[in-house]
Amino acid sequence: MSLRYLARRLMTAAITVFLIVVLNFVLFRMMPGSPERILLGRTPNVSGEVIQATRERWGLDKPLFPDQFVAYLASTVQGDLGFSFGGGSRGRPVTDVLLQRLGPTLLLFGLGEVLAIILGLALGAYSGWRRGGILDHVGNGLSLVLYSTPYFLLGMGLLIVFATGLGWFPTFGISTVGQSYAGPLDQLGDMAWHLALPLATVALGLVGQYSILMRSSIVETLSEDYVTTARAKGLTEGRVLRSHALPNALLPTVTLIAINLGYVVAGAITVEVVFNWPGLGTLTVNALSSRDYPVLQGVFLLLSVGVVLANLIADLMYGFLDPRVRT
Amino acid sequence: MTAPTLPGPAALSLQPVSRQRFGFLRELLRRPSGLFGVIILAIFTLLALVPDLLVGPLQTAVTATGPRLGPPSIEFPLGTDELGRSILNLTVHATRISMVIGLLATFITVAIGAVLGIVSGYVGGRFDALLMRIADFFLVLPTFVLAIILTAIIRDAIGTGSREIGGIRLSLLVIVVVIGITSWSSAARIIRSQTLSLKERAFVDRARVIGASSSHIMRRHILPNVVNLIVANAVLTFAGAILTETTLSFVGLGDPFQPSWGQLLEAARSTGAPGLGAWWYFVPAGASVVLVVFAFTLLGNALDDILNPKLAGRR
Amino acid sequence: MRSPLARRVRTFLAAVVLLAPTLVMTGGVQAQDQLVLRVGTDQKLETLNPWQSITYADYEMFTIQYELLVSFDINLDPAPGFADSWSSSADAMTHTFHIREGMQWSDGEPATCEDARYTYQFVLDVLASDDGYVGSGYLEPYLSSAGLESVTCDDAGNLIATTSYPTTLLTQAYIPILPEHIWSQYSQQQISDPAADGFFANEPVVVGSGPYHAVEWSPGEFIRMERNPNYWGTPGVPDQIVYQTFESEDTMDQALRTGELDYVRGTGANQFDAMQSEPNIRTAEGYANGYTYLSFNTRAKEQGYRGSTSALRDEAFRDALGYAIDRQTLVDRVLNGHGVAGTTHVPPYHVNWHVEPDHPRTFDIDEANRRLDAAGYPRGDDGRRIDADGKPIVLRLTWPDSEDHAADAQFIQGWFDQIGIGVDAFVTEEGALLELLPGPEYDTGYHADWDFYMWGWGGDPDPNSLLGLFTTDQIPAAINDCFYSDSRYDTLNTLQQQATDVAQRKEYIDEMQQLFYDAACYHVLYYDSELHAMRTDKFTGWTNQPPESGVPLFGFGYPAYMLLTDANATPTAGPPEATPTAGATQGPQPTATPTPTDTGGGIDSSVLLIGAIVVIIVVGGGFLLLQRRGRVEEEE
Amino acid sequence: MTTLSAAEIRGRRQWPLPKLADPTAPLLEVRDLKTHFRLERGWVRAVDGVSFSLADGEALGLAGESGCGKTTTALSLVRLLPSNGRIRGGSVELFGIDLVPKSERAMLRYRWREISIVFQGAMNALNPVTRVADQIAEPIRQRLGQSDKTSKRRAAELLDLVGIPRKRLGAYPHELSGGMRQRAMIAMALACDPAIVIGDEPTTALDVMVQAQILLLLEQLRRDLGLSLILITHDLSVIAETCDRVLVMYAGRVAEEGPVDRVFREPRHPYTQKLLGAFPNIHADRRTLEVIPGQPPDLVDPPVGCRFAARCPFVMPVCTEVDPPEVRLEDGVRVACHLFPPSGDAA
Repeated sequence: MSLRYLARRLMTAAITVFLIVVLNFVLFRMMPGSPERILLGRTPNVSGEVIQATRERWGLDKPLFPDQFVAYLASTVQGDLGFSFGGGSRGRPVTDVLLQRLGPTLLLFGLGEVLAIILGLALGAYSGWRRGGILDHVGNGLSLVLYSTPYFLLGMGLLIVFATGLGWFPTFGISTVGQSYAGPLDQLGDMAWHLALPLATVALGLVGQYSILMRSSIVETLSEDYVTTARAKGLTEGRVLRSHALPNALLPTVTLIAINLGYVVAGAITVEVVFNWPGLGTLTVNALSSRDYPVLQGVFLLLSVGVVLANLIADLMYGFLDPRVRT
Repeated sequence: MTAPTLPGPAALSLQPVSRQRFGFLRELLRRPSGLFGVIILAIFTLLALVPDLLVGPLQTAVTATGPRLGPPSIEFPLGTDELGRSILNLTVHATRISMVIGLLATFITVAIGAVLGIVSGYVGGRFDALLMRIADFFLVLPTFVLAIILTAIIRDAIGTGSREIGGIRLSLLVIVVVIGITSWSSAARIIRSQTLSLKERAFVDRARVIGASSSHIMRRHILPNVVNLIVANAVLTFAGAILTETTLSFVGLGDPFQPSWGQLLEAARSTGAPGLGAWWYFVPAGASVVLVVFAFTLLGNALDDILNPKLAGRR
Repeated sequence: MRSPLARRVRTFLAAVVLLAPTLVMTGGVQAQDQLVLRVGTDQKLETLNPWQSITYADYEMFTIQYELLVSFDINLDPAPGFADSWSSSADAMTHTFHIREGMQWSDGEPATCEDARYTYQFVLDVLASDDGYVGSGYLEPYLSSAGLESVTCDDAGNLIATTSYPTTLLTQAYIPILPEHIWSQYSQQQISDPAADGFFANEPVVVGSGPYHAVEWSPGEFIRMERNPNYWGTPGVPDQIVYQTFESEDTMDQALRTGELDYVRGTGANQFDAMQSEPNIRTAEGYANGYTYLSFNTRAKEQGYRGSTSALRDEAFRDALGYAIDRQTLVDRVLNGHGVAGTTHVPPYHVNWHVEPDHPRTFDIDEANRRLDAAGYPRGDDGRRIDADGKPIVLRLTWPDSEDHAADAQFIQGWFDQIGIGVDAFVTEEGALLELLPGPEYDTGYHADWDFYMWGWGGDPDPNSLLGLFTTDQIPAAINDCFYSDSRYDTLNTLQQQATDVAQRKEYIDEMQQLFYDAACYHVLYYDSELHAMRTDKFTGWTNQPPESGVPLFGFGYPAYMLLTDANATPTAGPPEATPTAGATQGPQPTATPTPTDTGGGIDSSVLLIGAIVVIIVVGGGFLLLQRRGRVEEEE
Repeated sequence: MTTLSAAEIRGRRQWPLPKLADPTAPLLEVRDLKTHFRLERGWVRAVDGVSFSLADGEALGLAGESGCGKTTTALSLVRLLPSNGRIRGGSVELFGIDLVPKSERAMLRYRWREISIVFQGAMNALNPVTRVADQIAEPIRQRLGQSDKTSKRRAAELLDLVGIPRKRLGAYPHELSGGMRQRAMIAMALACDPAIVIGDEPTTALDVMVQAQILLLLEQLRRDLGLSLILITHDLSVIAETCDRVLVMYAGRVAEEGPVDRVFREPRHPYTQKLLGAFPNIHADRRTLEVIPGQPPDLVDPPVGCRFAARCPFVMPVCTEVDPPEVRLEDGVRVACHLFPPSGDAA
């Protein structure tokens, strides 16, 4: 694909990230409650001087612009997102906190997305291709139901049935803390065992969405002239689908999946809470309930940038899939 | 010419319009999926419209009469919550809240999305570029975290969450606004891309040649052909709105004084209903969410079948 | 090219096949060679730096890792801690603590009087510094209120502390003795301020003197502790203790049911009731050392103060409202009975100090109305009462979003409506609320724009801290949030801090409670109970602290941990073993008739059932229709 | 104007005839073809009893206004019908093999290898994400089982043949001009050296200059390869230039059929006359077609008698009662109109 395309994409991404950083600053200066009050909370015996001192320490005595903003930009660029106000990590660098939680979330949602995309696209493509067929009705019906179910509801259901009820899987966490493992496989097993339910929740939650997307996309494509051409060529249905319908149907789906990433995060949060999964989702709720603005800010930044990257990748993939946008 | 096989331009541009005009509602109802969707929505709409007539006024801790977390009984068909309030009563009243939030949010989102999408796609040029930049920007923002933050901010701005507009507390309208702000862009982007492809179609050129005004083309040639997209998008948005609302309430940003489905689910969870096997606490709200979103999607698909000229051609 | 790929595919499949069983296997036989006590808490595990402590969980973290100078026994009486004996001079102004000999820190360094001296001296320095507080500012008041002046070590290894006035409070000081050789490396700034460069978070492995010490910390998730090899006493039975925080109370209780946890702190009232009747689960309800209150803006509409009506300033008005609050109902309905109707601001937890007010406000709407009429708040045409400025009284009631008081609010709304007082209730984001509460004294730009609100306070083994909240000097500190100011109360507070004779001190404290109660600027709604639950199939010997009215863990000192014994049940808590009891809850309330909620199987199957039914209806319905639709299409 | 004899043409075939083929049978024989579409309202009789034949190397033009069933007729030959379309009667005999009763699978054998199609609007008819060359090579590889290399080479040759420079081999459809695309489309149609090529409005949506070039190309190919061509177009001038015979359809029926020069010089059927009359100049202008007053009949329940009656200037009572029989006149023109009654034993 042409360098110009690549460059343009990268440029856009860069600009977006910058805007996010700015927005991040603005938003969090608008948040209710001044940091020093939150920091000091209802600490007894706090004198006015102390508050003044705290303000200075956090640079809150300086004007928002330019001083605070510049300081913010500078530190952000250096990856310094300030210190956590609380939520279980009081006083720790936000960056550390985020990094600590990033892994589990990536694991859970990376795997979940992959699973969902594979299953969803396959299911969607098939039922779209065999539109009106039995599997279309079953698959589509199922997809719709899954799509209609809030993640955490799904999670609660699975939790009640398979963890509390049947006791097949643990109810919380990513591993058995304090457990000493026979070997790496054993440890892997333990993690997989913990991962099973949350992963199922995420994958199921997304599968419906993706298969619906793919189905409609395929249905659209099948009505295109070039598909008729392919049929006229006397190609087998399978081949018509594989080499003509699918490649074209994938295009819009790729975009939509990328677009949806922003929303997927919403699911992340609730699923993680339901299973007490030590990821960014739990962190967010945690930060929210303990007014840990720096962390909330960090999460916002991290997730946004993550989505930007995801979109960038999607764009590049699109460029790879669709010759028309390469030039 | 090739009408039945590959609907010619004429068919493309005229067919959906006429079909829309002339009782596609009848067509809709003829479709079982459409009928199913309509019925479900009708039921819930009824619940939403006159909850008081059906189950009396919203019960409060004070007016509650039932046992604590009582299972379903003759007196309380859906059991009671931890304050002895009838779940039936709560769920029905929650229907109103949730539906209103969902619909308002959907309206805002789709309206903005459709207009911006079509205009941006058709006008193109710098305007388009700018608009899509903005849209893209909103797209990458993690809706939910942004929603959390905005909720806090807007609430702080409008002050006490107890003032009401049209029987809906401000704190809930906040959620509507938040959903609108965070989800218009995807609608806009999707519709735009469709507009772009339509713009290239022969019949639009022809219309342009004939000298039709841009607004005319947009209304008469583009709009009819993106209606299905708009509908589909509205469906997704409504579902998304309900979901977002549910999720926001789930993490405690709802308003306990105006229970929505999400609020109820949250209450059920924080009361530990799942662990206590008090299924009657969360199943009604949960089922309602699923049913309504499901119904909306079915309806959307049915409409899609009817309004989408391509599909129409091949049916 | 083809064969290697195929091979790769095969290996992958093999891996999957291999992994699949391990999922189940590890589920079953967890190689559990160690005896781990797993504790779940709804509170955040904030910090391992004691000075930063805020929550009970935080306190528990340092309590078990560091000895207090004088600890607490299971009856909350002073017990040997870092010091094994202590005495005070006749004038109760010189206090001698004999530090136990031969103690070692977990890292093998000797633990001596020097460490104790260092710790107390650190506090003295902090109090002298212009900051005046360290970290969260919760610990140093123990010494300031005791009037500590100096600490020294004598040759016999005794810690000699002198106080500026007679006091008994030193033995109550809840301050961990820290290892000088670690902490002295850091400046007050680095210990006190999370934002400071080189802030000392006291990350694991923590060097402590207590029975256990933290070896692993995953912030916001869990803290893992192992036995301190150099602990002076008899080691505890658990090899490890894991503290796990939970966002969702329900998940936590589930985990206890399935045996993934052995102890949960802060379970909900309903789960608590349900668990009481579960096999292998013991519940403990303890008096809360704290209370939930209704605070009034007693300076409403004064210079620089906001608030909707001057009536709030009128003691008679606030007093009258007190008669319109049925505290018992709140306890019964909101707390499900797990609490005590509130009166004074020293909870019954402090059996020796709590008194009932002379003229308590009993729930009586008519009385409330009578008093309001008498106080000169006539009803307007719409039945609303009119304040001095002739405008109808509608009070804004709020509470922080971190707590759930919606139900309380609804009740209060209902009752106040009967006495012609409008109540406009809503949640406020906690950060915003903290901004809202303080008045001008706190800082410019603050003007107490609120009417009345609900929140709670928690206390120490000694009532001192609870009493100290309402002295006049706490108003500018935004702690005394109802702006209560009474010179008599302030004097009494000083007196009770200095009183050495218990009876004498009690007199003072009694009077303080009376004064504060009568001023009616706080209506203490209830003392909500501490609800804990624990499994008995892994550990036994759970003992409450204090036995009659407390809970085993998250108390004061660590006696309960040391009383635990191995129930030598199968060491594993793997769910399969737990299945028979899994989710075996009683109905939501003991009285619940055997409905779907009587046996474990019953519950889950019923849930399963319902879930299944719903899904079937939806899928089935939609599916059928879709199918029929399919047919229709074909016929078209 | 065929320059090659049937035998010669069949002899040039690079690939064997279908097994069941009768070497002596005529190339294509369509008898009483009925193709209907199911709508909610009922069956649309899009093609209702159309018969015609096509000889080797011959070019037949299908003319008529939109919706008269031209394309449906053509697509019925290889049964490329939408899901609601059915062939409800008649036969389509290729080399004497009736394709109508063939199964879908069996049908595949005949598509493209025997009958290929040049669709209109090559932009939409070409797969946008695949290189043109590959799209041309695809049927060669898939249908004729040629190696990757061979089919690629053949594709290149074909592009040469239709006059697309070699350097555009790797081009994607969107990188080609409209004319280029149409050429590529034609190359694709020739890929399997089919017995019949159907041109479905191949020149529509192309500007006049390009139209001319494309038609020229078709001419050329016909002469060099002895293509048998079915050209569907509303543009009579195109037929006049390219075809040997013309088949004028109206409302799913044959109105008139015969040698181009005869039909165009001396149109018998009033509809044909109108069609030609509607041509001020040789260059097509689609909108002038609608100059014929009135609308074609509703094909769900077509009127009794002649379907053109409603718009016919010479309408007679009989026209609205009896279907006009198809009459073969001595000059080889076939016409269905009561003005030309079957005179005793005509022809």
